[in-house]
Amino acid sequence: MSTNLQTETGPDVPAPAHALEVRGLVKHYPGVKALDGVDLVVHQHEVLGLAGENGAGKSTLLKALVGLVRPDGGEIWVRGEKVRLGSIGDAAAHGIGMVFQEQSLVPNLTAAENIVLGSEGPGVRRGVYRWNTMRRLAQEQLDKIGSHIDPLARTDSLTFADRQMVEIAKVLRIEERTSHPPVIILDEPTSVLESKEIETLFTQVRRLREFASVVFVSHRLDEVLDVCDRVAVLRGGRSVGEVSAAGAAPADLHRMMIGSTGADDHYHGAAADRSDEPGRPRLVVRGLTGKTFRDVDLDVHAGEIVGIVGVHGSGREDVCRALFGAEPTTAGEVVLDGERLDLSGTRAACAAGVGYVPAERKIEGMVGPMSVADNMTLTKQQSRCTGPLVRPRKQATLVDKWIERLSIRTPHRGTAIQRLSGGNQQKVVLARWLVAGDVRLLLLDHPTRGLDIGARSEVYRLMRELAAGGVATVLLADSLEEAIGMSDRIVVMSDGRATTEVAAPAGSKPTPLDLVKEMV
Amino acid sequence: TEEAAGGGSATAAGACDPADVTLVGQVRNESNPYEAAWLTGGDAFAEQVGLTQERLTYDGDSTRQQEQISQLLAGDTECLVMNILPNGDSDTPPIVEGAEAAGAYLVTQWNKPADLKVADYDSWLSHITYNGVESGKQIGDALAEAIGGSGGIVALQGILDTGAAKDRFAGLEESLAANPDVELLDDQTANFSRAEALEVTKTLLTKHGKDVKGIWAANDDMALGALEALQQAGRTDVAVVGIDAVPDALTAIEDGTMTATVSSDGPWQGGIGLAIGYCVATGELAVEDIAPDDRAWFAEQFLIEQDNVTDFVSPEVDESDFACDNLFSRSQGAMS
Amino acid sequence: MSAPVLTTPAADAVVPGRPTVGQRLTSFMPVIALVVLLAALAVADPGFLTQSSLTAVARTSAPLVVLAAGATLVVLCGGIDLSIAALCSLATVFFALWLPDLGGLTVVAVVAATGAIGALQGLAHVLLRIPSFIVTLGGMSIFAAIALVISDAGPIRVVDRDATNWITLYVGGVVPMSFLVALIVIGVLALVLRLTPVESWIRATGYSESAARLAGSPVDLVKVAAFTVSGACAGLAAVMLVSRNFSGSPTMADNLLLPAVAAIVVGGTAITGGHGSLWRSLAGALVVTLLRVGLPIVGVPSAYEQILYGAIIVAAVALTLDRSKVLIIK
Amino acid sequence: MTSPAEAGPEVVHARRPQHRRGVPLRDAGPPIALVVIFAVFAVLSPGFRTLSNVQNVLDAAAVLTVVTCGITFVLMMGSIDLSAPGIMGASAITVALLVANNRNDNDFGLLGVVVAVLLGAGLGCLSGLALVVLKVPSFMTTLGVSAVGLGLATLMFAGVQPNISDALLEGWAVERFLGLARLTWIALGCVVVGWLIQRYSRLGRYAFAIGGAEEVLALSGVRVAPYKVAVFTMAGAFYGLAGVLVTSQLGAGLVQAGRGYDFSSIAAAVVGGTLLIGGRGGILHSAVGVLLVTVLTNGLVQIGVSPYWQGGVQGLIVVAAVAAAVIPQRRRNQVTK
Ligand SMILES: Nc1ncnc2c1ncn2[C@@H]1O[C@H](COP(=O)(O)OP(=O)(O)OP(=O)(O)O)[C@@H](O)[C@H]1O
Ligand SMILES: Nc1ncnc2c1ncn2[C@@H]1O[C@H](COP(=O)(O)OP(=O)(O)OP(=O)(O)O)[C@@H](O)[C@H]1O
Ligand SMILES: [Mg+2]
Ligand SMILES: [Mg+2]
Repeated sequence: MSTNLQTETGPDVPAPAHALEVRGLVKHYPGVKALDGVDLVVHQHEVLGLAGENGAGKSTLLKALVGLVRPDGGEIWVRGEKVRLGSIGDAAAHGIGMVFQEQSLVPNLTAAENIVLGSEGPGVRRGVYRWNTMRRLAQEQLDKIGSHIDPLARTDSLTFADRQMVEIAKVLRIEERTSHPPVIILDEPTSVLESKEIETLFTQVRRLREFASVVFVSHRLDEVLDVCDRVAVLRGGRSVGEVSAAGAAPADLHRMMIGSTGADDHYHGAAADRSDEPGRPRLVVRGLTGKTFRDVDLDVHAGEIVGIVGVHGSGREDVCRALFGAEPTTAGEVVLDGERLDLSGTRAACAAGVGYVPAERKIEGMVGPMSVADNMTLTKQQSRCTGPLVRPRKQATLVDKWIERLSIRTPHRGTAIQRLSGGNQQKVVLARWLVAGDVRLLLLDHPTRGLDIGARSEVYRLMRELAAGGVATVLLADSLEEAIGMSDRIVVMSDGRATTEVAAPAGSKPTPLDLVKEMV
Repeated sequence: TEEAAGGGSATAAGACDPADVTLVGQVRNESNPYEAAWLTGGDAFAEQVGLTQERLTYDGDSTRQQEQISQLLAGDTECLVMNILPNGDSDTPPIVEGAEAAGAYLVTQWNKPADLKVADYDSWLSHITYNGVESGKQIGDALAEAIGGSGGIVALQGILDTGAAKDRFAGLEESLAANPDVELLDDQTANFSRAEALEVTKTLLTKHGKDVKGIWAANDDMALGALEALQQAGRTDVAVVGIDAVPDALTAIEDGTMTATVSSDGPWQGGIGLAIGYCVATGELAVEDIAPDDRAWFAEQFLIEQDNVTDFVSPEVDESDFACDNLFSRSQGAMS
Repeated sequence: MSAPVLTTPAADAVVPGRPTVGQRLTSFMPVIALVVLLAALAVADPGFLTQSSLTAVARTSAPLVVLAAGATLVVLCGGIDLSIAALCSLATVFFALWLPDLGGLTVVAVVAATGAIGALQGLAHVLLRIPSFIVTLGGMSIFAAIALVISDAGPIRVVDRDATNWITLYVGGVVPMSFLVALIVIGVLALVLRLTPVESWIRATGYSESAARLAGSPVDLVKVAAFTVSGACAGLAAVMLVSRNFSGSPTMADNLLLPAVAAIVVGGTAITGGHGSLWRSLAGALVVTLLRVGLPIVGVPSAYEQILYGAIIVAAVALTLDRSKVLIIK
Repeated sequence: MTSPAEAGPEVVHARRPQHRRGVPLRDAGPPIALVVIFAVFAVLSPGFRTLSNVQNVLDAAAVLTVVTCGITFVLMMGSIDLSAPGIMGASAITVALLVANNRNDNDFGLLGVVVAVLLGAGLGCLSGLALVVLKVPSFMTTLGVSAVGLGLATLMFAGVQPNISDALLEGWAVERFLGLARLTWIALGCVVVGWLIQRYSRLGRYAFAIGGAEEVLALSGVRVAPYKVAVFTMAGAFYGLAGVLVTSQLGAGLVQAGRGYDFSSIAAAVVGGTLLIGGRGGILHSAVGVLLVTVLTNGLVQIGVSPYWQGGVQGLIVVAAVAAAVIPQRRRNQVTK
């Protein structure tokens, strides 16, 4: 690895030892070398970015740093001292704390309890809770990040973003638990946040740099370059190099991540060659009303991608679910290709050629312990059956084809999907709707959440391909940029109503600002 | 009688070497005094003839009883002697047929469907029971007398689908007919269980209050549960009767808190069934020689009240009761 | 300013995964547990390992196998069926009552009736969204009450044995017909699962109901079907019990509930759903039967028998449970 | 603490972001059902609405309450516990043999009670240890421990019923304070203690959290295993105490002292709103559930429902009550196990 470390943006006084150093870390899983001799250095008072494709081993490396993954080989040094981290407690004792990629709060406890969980300190005296103290401790943490959450609110009553804030507040308790400058690890903390919340988070990260080191993972490379001092890149479980953030561009990072100078086909470029066919829309929604939305009208033509944007709580997600029959409606009519769409249940929707990719992959999108193949063919059983009988060969051929086509990184089609990295999981979930080739309307809720830039481009390409094949797509994008880049038309929702529609043909895309104006 | 076993050739019926005989006693569980005493009696008999008794319990679970029996009969049944307490009436026929098919010597006690005739079988040597109608009537009469011949009583029934429970209750009804001034206020089942009897009695006491003058229980366990309920309700004016003569009931009768019970002699029951089987297996008694009246018979029983309770406090098993020529000495006649 | 430093491309980390020897072994654990237990019993009493003795075990286990097989489907879906034993008791009463009128058709009628009752419970579960534990707990007491009332709280003798005679026969003089029927039930159910998409629907439902539903799996249908099969199995087990006892009784099978659920768990099926299989329940039912009848027969005293039963059954599960499939043990 | 809410063990369930404090309607279901059922019986039966019958109901609920206090914590963790019959049997015999009795010369009084409760705790600890060390599901470990408890009880029983003559223990069942038996006050005490544990102790809150998201606790550096063992131990202690109470009621130590309490306590807890998936409900819920079940049992006898039908009617009412409670919270993609 490179030794020409540049610390232009770091502190001037060199620290006595690295805050954290990893040497030749190895971790095998059955069929996978998740870590294949990783080297990594984290300096004092720096924000280190970690970039890499889905499945490159980022999460595994970070989990090893907090004692959750026991490495098969290699060394971890903390402040010049070799350590063995057997548990998350060990790591905390060395001042290392982490915010996990998958949210990790106890839903039926209060935010306060979650924040102090495992390190209650004066909040618990001889096994007895002191609620006032606990509340105060939690409030201190929340104040640090300027969050206005009620510490005694139950966590499952908070929004996704608020919960992420709770997680950050929680990890900041490391400060109180160690006398050393802590190392704080953030594994994709931004993937579920809105831009305003991301800004808050970055402010925190910059504040942390004053007294701590931060390791930051995100697939939004511009973000990484924005907040980090230095970025290390992993590929296939190995360190492949690092750059100083100051002068690098996302494209440089991307090139290192994928190991070639392949074109970074970002969404902005393409979108051009879609043939606009007018005529009757494929999907016609009139006056759709449910618990969280009212009188929604929506038209989507075959081959068109319609983005729906709105602030959190605008009800767009529920509209999608309603169209899929997963959320009850009280009024309105939905017509797909001239036929009334049955909204009574998900099965009817599937049969009618509607597909839905939910945002909460882990709970709603995939069946963790089941194999990649079974997950992929779960919906379209006909794709692997002859009559009522399952044909394993037919399934194998089909699944292998899609694994290849979407370059899904999995040891085998029989591997449990929960062993795949998040991005690869998402590809499998998406493939589920494609295997039969009969989907007419695709509802995508944050389909690129947690995907690396390469996987993203592939999903984008796939969406375009599908659109070109005549599939009508409704997209709830991960970011406004994505919505603008991908959509042919954008519907703005606010307060449960579809308020405005903005055309976004290739060449004359609206700016994010145009949309934000409409959203609020 | 301790001669070395002969060859392995099939032994003709009734010609088992005494040392080859396997003695099996099966009751519901060892965790209630009456049935524990039964098994102890079986052990005592086995010791008397230089053998040991194999003790089986099925935890009051009919299915499990059948399973154990069929497993037992799948083994060596040549000189097998079984003294069985069937869980309910309906459990007897499969046991009998299994034993008949396997050629094992069987004595059953307490439960038997009325239309199943012991004399129709060769291996089923005898069925012994106490006359439940009689015992139910005896304690019913004793209760009527204790409450002065008139007043309300409540009845605690046993497990509803057992012959014992039905007969005993029929006895109570006879007694009620003979004592027209005694009124049956309520009858509930407490499944022969002390704990259930406690709860049921409490509820009945609040429901009928002072009208309750006596409690008729189909066995002593329930009677003891009822006594606890009375004590907790602070009632000392209620007479209680039961059946079985378990030690605690005898103590209660001695103390005067309970009125009467009827003896069932557990240790004797545990021994006598094995004894009959042993005598037939060893050829000392031929099945044909058992009088038809002794194939299904009522054993002798006594009404126990305060004046005679001391005679029953420590039941003695008399070895001579189990002699092959004296097996049926306690018979009170054939089952009707 | 540093230029990005590229090193050699990473080696392909993907190699095909095949089950290791250890994994294979875990999937055979239920059988291993069964064999070990049998060997232990044979050591305690060599007479136990005779053909007639094993035949008796097989015959004894048949109703339990059938009960457990049906309930396994419900457990795989992530639910539980506590009503099987009470329903089985009720079915013995049905059988005894209907036999005089229906003759040879009684078996079919009873199985159909219990299947319908099972379906009813399934419908209550999916339509009213009541947890299966509650539905079937309620079902348990309701069936017990119905059985008591229609039987007049007593056993009903079955005089005409022709209708059940076939089930008491021995195939080849060795294999009890009832056990064979149990094996056929397991085999047919397992084949249906394996050859059709039903298996992936059931597993998906058991592992993650919401994901299964959003993938368009017929979650409700699968659950109702599982309860139906569970009910029908209870009916079939009742036929076996009646053929064995020559009577139907309102409480006959009540004590088989815990052994049946224990059989499922001892087989290594996860009580939380998703992971498990029917043949595991077969092995589990045989282990439980061996414990129920074997321990007392080889001469373990009653009190120690219970202690041993408790210890062995826990040890058996410790052996059979595939912990790589069940991440959190509740 | 806020109220329990949200069915489902999911870690991240992002729907319905509203703050919920105070008692939401769904938690009011069981208490409302209790009041309604009580009122119906009171109208139907004059015997039911007497003061003495109300006392009787409360007294009758005592043992079940204590058992349910124990099982509630286990259910809150998402585990299950079937060990009550065995543990209660063992502790019933133990206490009967340790206080003044007819089998031996022991007269340890309160110490005997303590030993019996400790025995219960020990057996409960055994289930917990088997769960965390052998990784055997609690369904099985507790079933096994129940069998072990019954075996121990049968060994100690040894064929002769131990009858107690201990004034203290007998007094619990007989003597009354403010119209209720001492046993009932003890049960009430258990509810209060249970509530304090649930609300103010780390053990109680962690039990709750384990039911909500066990894996997350591990991610927070909490070692879950000791808490699980502790919860089973505590439950065992409650069962032990319940065994003592049964002995005090019956005046004798019975091996079958706990028969049937496994399912009836689970049913009571569940009816009260402590769901089996864990992370929901609590002691107060369970107490309401116990009252509901006891009122039903008593009321059905009082209005003269045939003993054959009582179980069935009870089952129907329980299902109907739960159905009525869940209907308002039905959702399309709701998980019902
Ligand atoms: N518990 C596990 N069992 C088996 N394989 C695993 C396990 N955890 C991770 N892996 C594998 O290790 C590799 C690295 O996974 P990891 O989660 O570290 O990737 P990542 O870089 O964090 O990806 P992403 O950006 O999608 O989060 C992947 O191939 C994954 O399939
Ligand atoms: N009136 C309301 N009552 C209760 N909940 C509401 C109401 N209005 C909105 N919500 C909540 O807001 C959410 C609907 O917004 P939705 O999640 O569809 O927004 P979104 O725009 O998709 O947000 P995001 O960008 O975070 O995905 C639901 O989770 C719903 O619970
Ligand atoms: Mg990751
Ligand atoms: Mg959304």
